[in-house]
Amino acid sequence: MLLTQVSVPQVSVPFSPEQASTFAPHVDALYAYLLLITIFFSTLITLLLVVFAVKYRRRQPDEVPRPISGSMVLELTWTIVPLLIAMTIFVWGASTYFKAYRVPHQAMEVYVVAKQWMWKFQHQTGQREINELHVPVGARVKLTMTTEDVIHSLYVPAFRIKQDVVPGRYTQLWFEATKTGSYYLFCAEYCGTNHSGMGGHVIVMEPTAYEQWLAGGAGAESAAAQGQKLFQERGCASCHQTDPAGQQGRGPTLYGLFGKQQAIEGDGTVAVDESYIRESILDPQAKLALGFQPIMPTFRNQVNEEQILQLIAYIRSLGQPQGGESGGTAQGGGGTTTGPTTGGASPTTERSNPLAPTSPRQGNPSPQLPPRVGQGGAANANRRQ
Amino acid sequence: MSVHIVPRKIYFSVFAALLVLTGTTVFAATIPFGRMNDVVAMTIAVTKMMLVLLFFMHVRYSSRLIWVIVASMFFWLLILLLLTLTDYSSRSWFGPTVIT
Amino acid sequence: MATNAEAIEQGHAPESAHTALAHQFDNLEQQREAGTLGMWVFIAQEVMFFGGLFLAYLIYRMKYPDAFMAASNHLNWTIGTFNTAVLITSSLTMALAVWATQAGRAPKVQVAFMLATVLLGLTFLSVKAYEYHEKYTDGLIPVAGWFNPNREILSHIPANVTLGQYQMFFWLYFAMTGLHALHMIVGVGIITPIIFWAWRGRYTPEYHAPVENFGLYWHFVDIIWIFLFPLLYLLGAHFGKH
Amino acid sequence: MSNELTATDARAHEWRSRFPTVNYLNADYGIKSWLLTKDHKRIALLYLVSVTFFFLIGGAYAGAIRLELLTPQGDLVQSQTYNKLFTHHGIMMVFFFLIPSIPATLGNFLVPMMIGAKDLAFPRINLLSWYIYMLGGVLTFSALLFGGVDTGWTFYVPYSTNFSNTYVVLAGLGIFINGFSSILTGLNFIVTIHTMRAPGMTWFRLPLFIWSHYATSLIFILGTPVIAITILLIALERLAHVGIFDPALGGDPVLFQHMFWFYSHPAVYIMILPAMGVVSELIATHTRKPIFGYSFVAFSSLAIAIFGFLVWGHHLFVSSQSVYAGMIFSLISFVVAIPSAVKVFNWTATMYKGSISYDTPMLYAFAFIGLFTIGGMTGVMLAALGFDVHVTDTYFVVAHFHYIMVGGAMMGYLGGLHNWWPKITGRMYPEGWGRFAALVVFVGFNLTFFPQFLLGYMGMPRRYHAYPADVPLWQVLHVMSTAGASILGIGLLIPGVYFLWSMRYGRFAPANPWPATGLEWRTPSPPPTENFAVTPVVTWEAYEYRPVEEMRVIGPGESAEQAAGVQPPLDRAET
Repeated sequence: MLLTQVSVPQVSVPFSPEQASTFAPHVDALYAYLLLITIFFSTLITLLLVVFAVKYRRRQPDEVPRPISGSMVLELTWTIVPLLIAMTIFVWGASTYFKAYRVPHQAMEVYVVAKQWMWKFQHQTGQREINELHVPVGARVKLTMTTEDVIHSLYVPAFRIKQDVVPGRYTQLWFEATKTGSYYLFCAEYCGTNHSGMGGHVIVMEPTAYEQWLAGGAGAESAAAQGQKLFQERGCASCHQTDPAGQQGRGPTLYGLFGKQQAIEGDGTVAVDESYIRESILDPQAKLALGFQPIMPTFRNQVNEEQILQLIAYIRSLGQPQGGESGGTAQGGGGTTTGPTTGGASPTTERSNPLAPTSPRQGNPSPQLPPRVGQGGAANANRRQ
Repeated sequence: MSVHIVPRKIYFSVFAALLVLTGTTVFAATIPFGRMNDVVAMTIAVTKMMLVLLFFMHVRYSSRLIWVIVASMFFWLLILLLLTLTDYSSRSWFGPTVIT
Repeated sequence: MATNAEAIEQGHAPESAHTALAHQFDNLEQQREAGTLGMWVFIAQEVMFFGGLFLAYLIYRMKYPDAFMAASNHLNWTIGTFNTAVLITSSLTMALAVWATQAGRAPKVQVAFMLATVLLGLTFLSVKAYEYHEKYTDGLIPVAGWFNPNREILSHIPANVTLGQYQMFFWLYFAMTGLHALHMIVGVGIITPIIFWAWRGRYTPEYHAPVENFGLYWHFVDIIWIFLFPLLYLLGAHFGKH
Repeated sequence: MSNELTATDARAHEWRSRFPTVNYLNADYGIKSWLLTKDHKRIALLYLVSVTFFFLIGGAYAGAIRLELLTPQGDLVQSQTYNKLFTHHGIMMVFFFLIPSIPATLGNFLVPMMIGAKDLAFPRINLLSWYIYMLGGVLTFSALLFGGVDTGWTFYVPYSTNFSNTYVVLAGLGIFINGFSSILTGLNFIVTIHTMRAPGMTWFRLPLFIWSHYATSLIFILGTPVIAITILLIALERLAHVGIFDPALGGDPVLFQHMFWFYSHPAVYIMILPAMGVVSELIATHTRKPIFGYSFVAFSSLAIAIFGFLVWGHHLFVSSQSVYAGMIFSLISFVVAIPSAVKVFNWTATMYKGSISYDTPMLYAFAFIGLFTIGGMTGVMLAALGFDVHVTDTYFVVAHFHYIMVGGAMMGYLGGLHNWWPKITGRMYPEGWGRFAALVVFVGFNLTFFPQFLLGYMGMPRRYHAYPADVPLWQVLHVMSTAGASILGIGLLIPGVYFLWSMRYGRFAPANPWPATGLEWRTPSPPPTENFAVTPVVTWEAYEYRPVEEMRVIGPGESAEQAAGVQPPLDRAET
């Protein structure tokens, strides 16, 4: 089910945008197949219409042709054959879709907050951008997105990806750019007056150039460090311990919590992921950690979406091994205690991993991706739950 | 086709059944079955509805066409409810996109 | 309901069944069939109309079970049960009114049953109005700026329920019962001329389509309430808590 | 007053001298006789006039949109104005033109006649539905005039509820009210088709036009109420801000999309199904053959109506709907394509060994089949999940649904109008001009919308006021599209002119000019008020071409026809 396991014929379809992501050739191949079918049937029908119209044109004003009532064989043929063809399209389309939304394990995380009418990006290393997103070529980039107002939709035609950004929740999107360059980024969901102005560019750079670009923003604190600052300012630390050795506070200790399963009041457990942390900040009692009092106040209207994402980055960095597993893994106590991290990973440790450029760039989209925990289906099965 | 006149006795029996079922549903609500409370309440409600439909609304004595209409309105209502549920019930299966 | 209006207006003289036959129909039987069918199709439409609200209820109930249970506890189940009984009784009297016309009983009998239906309907509506007023005094009107539950209610809201979720129940409560009440008010409006014609002796075993079709409408409104009652009033084992 | 009367009398005299029989047009005169009519044929004409009015408004907005897109910069109008333009275009065209177009005009006129009834089952409700339609139309139109709406015709929340500062509630109210007009029309059709068929008119003798209208009515009845309640909730949320769809209060904006598309996807079938019915009639009439595989075409209409309700989620593939729900909706979407394909194949097969005329209605039928095939196939493409991710909310989608709605529904509507114009007015339209206009419309349409497919795949998002100037070809394609739109506009005006002209100067139409087999052709043109002099008894199958004697006007009307100098159809029939 993974992108790498299906070899994609290299098709280039006329009138299509540049192919600049690993996903693009898949969509173009599907497009070529669909075009072929469409052209075949449209030509067939048009040809038949023209031939019949000429051959059987009315020659006498009063002629009445012999009636033909129908044929079961024909009816079944043109019911079943199209149905079978349609099913092949379904399978192909669905598997492509699955790939597009199956967010990979390890990826460079970028947080995206949309608002009327701009895109705000925040890198883990702290750089913030508006309407421009710099990414290294050949690295997997995972976007965790939300919006401060209405629904928007992040669309990069050259990557063939699109995902609505919905208020009140996180949606995710990932891509791996295969070609350096600057690509258009659009808002595809109508969002008000300046909808058509809500766009920009994704700038795909060579890893070294990207490193330089990152360094150019020197002085920028990492997202986690910004989150840590917020964490102190808002007094979170008075209840939430961030040091594994410390005394359990009135709220759960956050060290190493991200990616685990947390037992909650009532029944069951909940995976500690971005959405759960967001929910717990805005609506602390919705899923109360087991054994704690419902005393935390809501921070709704006190922190904005960007700040929540910074807090998430911070909490996530607690107890993470050096730049290790950044995806939320729950299996086998993954992401627990390795590495002596103190709060707030330094920019360098955060930066080093996701950038490891493993895929040869320019035009060969399929091969090696960053190392993953399992391979293929095993990795999928492990991912959550 | 002459009109089928439903005897009054049937109306009164249905009425009594409806009252009894109303009492039952109120009583059942006091017993904590957990999620089963909803199932019980809805089963009773559907039973009551069937009684009203079949006897008060004469569906039992009506043409097949009326049966088809009644069946199809429930079918369409179920389409609306169940197909929307396919989205909400499977959202958490895939990615971490849980709603706050 | 428009079907009824249509059927009522077709023909102008109450004396004989024949005058009730509209020009486009061949006979009364065809006309009656068309009227009944039209009413059923109209009811199908109504089911889908309420369906949208039931869908919203279902989704939000699934998302916020605790909020719904807590909010439901604030509704008065005794009043709800009483009103359910009232509405079921009105369905009975309506069924009997249809019976009376079908069996050719005296206009007085027909009118008596219909008047009883109207009175029970009005009772239901008055009780509903009382309940709405109660919600109003408790600050449970789900309108921005108005939703301001009193201290006692707030103390009953569990910790894991936000006020927004609590309010979610109440807009559904008002939308669903309000739309239902609106249908009852329309129903009372429609039956009034039918009562008048019944008094004039227009409805006979041959021609009584308006009464019959109005009956269908009234029973349908009853069915909606049969579902609203447990969904809104009876969530969770709440009698023990009070 | 007396002057008026004399004028009326003079006109009445003139009519009666031309048409010796009293027909529905000359049975009564004066504005009141039209505004209070219960005759389905007159109500159809009321609809025809009002639908045309709203079409012209919607078309004007389309013209403005195309002009703006000539250049990449948003230089003709401001972005807010542009947003209103496409919103108004969508609202007018979808709710006030496409949905009522064929059912309320041709459907209203033809359903009772085709089944041999005197009128619809509920004539007053029929009139009421026109008034409801007008009330809704006037309310929405006034909202547009007061300052407009900028939410897009889709009214997505939370933009429409919490952000837009425009007349959303008023426009929504108009659409809400208009919905009841659709519901009542559907109710009337269903009841009429069930209870008012003439003796001998069994279900499988019904013209396919009736089957498709029956299927359409099902959607009217079962889908429209859901959009009504959805719009009501939007209004409620705007007025009271109760948090129905507002995430800050626990609401879910995606729920709105489910409720909206539950209706709005089947609404697409409301637009195309009646056109399919028209095309079935056109092809049978103008090839003089029964439709190949009649029962398959009939049942495919019902299949489309039913399956059409199961696929709305394919509008939500990138909206954060669950991936698994997306797969279910995608799968069913492929299934719903099959009955449409079956229809296309059957229509094509009908032409085999037929006697194909090149009359205007047939030209539109050709155009319909070709364009609908492209529209349908691109629909199949869009149902493919992985592909949809890239092209949804782009011009690819815009091009696709215009191929269905303009290339399909509009072509069917125009073809139907030409085909039944002789019956409606008693006059022939000018055939030469008709063919010419059909050609212009066809060329203009393709030039307008084909480039939009290319634009879409290249990534041009829809609802964009301005677009990047440095993407190669985008402006070229937009200019082509605008050029095509101008041609299309002219092509659509030509029929408007000659239809009006023909009402006064057109050749008198015989009862059955093509000739065709339907019951509506066996009564004089224009028909009398109650359609038939005597109730017809149907003894033949659908589309059964018969010897001349049996295809004549039913009842005493025949002699009157002959008196008017009308030739009986197929003079020397049976070659």
